[in-house]
Amino acid sequence: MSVTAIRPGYHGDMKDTVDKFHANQILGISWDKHLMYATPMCIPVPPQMPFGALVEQVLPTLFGQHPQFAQIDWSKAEWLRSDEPFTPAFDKSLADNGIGHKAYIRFRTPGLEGLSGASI
Amino acid sequence: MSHTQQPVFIALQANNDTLPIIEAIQADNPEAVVHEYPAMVKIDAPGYLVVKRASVEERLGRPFDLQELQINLISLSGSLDETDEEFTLQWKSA
Amino acid sequence: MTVEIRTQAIKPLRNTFGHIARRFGEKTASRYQEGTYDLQTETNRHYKPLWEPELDIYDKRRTAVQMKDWYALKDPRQFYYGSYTIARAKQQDALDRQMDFAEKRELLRSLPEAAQQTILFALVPLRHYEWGANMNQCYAASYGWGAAITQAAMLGAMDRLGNAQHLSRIGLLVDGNTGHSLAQAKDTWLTHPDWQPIRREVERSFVTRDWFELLVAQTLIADGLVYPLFYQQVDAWMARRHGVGLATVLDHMMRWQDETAKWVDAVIKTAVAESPENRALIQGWAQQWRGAFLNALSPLAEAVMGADGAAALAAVNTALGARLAKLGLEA
Amino acid sequence: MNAPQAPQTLNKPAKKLSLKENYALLTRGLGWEPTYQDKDDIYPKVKFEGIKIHDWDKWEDPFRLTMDAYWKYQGEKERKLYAIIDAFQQNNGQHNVSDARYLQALKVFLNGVVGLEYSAHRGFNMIGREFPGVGAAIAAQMQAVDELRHAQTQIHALSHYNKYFTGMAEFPHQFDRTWYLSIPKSFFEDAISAGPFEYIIAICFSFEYVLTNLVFMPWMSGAAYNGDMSTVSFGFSAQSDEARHMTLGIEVIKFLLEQDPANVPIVQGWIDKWFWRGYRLLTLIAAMMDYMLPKRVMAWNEAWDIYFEQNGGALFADLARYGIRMPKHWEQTVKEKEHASHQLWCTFYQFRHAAGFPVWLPTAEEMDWFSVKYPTTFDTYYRPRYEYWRELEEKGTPFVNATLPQLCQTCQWPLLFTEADDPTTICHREETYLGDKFHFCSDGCHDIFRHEPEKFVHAHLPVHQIYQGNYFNPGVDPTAPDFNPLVEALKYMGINPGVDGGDFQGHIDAVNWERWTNKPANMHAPMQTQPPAHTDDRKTA
Repeated sequence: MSVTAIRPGYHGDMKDTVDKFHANQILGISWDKHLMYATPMCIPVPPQMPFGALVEQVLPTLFGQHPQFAQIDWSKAEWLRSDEPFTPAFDKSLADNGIGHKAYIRFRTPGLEGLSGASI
Repeated sequence: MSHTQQPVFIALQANNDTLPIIEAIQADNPEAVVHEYPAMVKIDAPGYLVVKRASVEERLGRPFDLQELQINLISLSGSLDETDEEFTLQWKSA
Repeated sequence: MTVEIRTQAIKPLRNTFGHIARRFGEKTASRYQEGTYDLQTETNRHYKPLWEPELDIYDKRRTAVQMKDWYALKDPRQFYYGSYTIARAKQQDALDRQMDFAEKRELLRSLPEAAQQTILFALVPLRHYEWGANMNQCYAASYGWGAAITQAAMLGAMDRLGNAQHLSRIGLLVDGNTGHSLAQAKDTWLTHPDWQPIRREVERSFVTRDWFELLVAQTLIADGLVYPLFYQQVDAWMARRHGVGLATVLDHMMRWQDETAKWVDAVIKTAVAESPENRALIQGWAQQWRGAFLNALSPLAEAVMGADGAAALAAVNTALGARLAKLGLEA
Repeated sequence: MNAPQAPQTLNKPAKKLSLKENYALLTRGLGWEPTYQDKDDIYPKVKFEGIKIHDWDKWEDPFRLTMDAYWKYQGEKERKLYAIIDAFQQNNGQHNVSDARYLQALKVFLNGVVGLEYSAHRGFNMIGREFPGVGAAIAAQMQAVDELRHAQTQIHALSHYNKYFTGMAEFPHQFDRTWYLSIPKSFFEDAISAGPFEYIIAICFSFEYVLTNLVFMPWMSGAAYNGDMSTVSFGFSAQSDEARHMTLGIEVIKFLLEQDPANVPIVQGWIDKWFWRGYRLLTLIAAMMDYMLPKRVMAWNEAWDIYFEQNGGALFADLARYGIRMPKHWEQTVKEKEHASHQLWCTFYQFRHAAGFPVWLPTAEEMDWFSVKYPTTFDTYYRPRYEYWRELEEKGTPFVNATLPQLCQTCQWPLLFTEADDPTTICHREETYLGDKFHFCSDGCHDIFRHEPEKFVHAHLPVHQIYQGNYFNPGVDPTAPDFNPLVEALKYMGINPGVDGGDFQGHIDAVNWERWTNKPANMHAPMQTQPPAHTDDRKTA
């Protein structure tokens, strides 16, 4: 399906292409079963940032307040990229991990399923 | 008149002006159920509800134009037909 | 109630909204001001219109006129919906009484046939002119910029529908509610040779895309000629021959025009004074439409008032010229 | 003069006209078939959507209002309404509402809804001009001025509150810029940027007929229950106009469906789209009803049951004869009604520092009410979350999410909704279009994008705009060393950082309320501002 407009050739501007983000790309990120964070987050990141740096330096600033965060064993964490499982290489860049502009990743931490049995 | 039993409703502001209208609706629609909410009266009926000019006038003691309903109407549901005599809400059967 | 007593002494933290205070100062504002200024969205638009992707949903480029602040085009009547509707309800109440009187006394039905024919030929077809004016004011209200001008244009559009319906009622007063007068008037509007030039101009206004030009064409020029021609000149011409029966029901139209002209004049005067470019544009539009409507009305004036028609139209045109001069345009 | 002969009916007694005849004579026939211009040039926008109209005269306006009647009844309504607003102001009625939390709902209303009403006004102006049928054009025009009425009566009713409380003074500015107000704004701009038929189906039918009762009936009745006679008066008065609009909505849809069978699938597509768009928008009302009315008339799930499932169900049963079915994904709304208000309130809570109003955790009394009203969900999913957040507040380490949320490309809410059958997993859908990824909160929003990606790529998403560096006020230097993009973004949005949003406890409205009224800012809690300095705002159960 496509839009029906008064003349052929109708197209909106691509408002959020990567060139508009000052050398960053944006990344959607969510920690499954931890609904204390009621929504996924969206952050700007340099595409060359190593995946390991994302985990070690960025994620604590996003999720560090959660009591289970410190308990995460990252070697057991499960990752999804565009809702499909994938195995990130921590030493490679986001770009080299196939995490491009406006990518969306989720992680799961088996054994750490949120607080009070209510996925908080 | 053939109609389905799907619910219709009319909701009016709860005030002095609408008392005779609500009474007229109750008299003319025995199946109607009146619900009172803060500042609002909602009248549900299965499939069909009528407001009759003559019935309102009888209770009001003065001529009443059904278009005056506009002033205190809050909402309604159903397919509307308005004549000089009747303001009717109903779902028509296929 | 203790609460009420306590609160008498409480000073408010602010007197009006921020955007109103920035325009008029930190003081109590009128309902017209709070309900009008800055009401139209200004920025951060989401989608390109499917119906005109080259422009934004609201877009200043839909007219060649430019204003630093479009809210300078305020309505001197200070009509917002409430004040407008209450005013019109009151006027309508008075008009209903006049119409009722005219119906009961058969003011129009007792006129001689020639007079009735004049009403049906000269006045009732104007219901279609009013409908055209409704469409044009609605256009300006749709594609104009800023709530001040679009609000007044839209309330005016509703007035035009009311005027069309009033003229229709005059027809019904003549025909005894059969509606024959309306059918006849529509036929006159569509086929009578003397009415075709004006219908041609009205249809031309329908394809005029610059909304400010359209306001000039309709509310300043066309109305500035049509109203005094029919509701003063024809009215007086009829009164001289058949008494003032018609005037009792026609009087409303000119009163309405006098009131509306205050808004039209304020808007045009402000836009003209804004810049020489605006003035040149508006001057060009006024001149062009004035010529076109004068030509269009000429056969009609003559058809209705015979030998008196040309002088009546000339008088109307002179008055329009004087009005234009007051607005900063060429007379 | 060479006018045609008058018919020979003169001086028979004038006939008495019925409502229908009077309307027909005064309305029908005002328009005409143009001959000097091409009709397509006069009405250039009515063909491209593919809707086929064979006879505009088949349009029925059931209320049959002529302008004189319109002025008469609307004038009467306005006189009554402004008399109440005047009395309310003279009596300082703002201090007689249930508590200072109620005021926060009014902020959402003023900042979010007034702009919608004005957009509706402009949209109906447009179709009032663009529809070639006189009956349809007049109906649209009357609705156009009604919508102007709603914008203005809302401003005038709330104007007095603005004088005493924060967060209302910049409503046009906020509507254009505040992150959560891009939800209503984008909704209406989606409609107004569509063609005239889609617009009228979107607003008159899907929004007004199917959904606005939820705004104006239970919510406004709730306003009355909370002592706000000013708001309830404009609300009910507006809804009586809506009753006309809704009736028009039904007539519109029947007219389109009866004109040509080819219209049916197009209309169904619009119903699907606009039901979902409207439903997502109403999440705001869900949270306002459940969380921002200190005294509650009914819960959101009950309102959804009455006004959508029952009444909407009756409507769609009636439309089945045209081949119209219930809107796509409606079943999901029935599941979500047990969650939506709670999920949004959790979202507002975590982003309260970035909101234009203060946010609070529900009191024990309110949570007990939720347990009764939401027996299958509240105690399982939401009570534990609130209780944990309460614990953090009491420890002095309140939870705040300082990062920006991922937004849905279509409805623009943060991705705050869970999978319909798994309330512990956030719903996320994704689409790649022209090499870029786009994210959605639901299948409904994903479907809408897939039908019109060319349109929805143009959406103005505040979070992305902030990261692009577009959200700061003129005169601010984004290269300055002390430039704080998030604080500047709040200022740009018309939010006074540290004043307008944050915690209700200690908020300036709460403090002033208690000072002025000597009543607790939260009716279920002790005074915040009185000694002893015990600041627990819960009522112990």
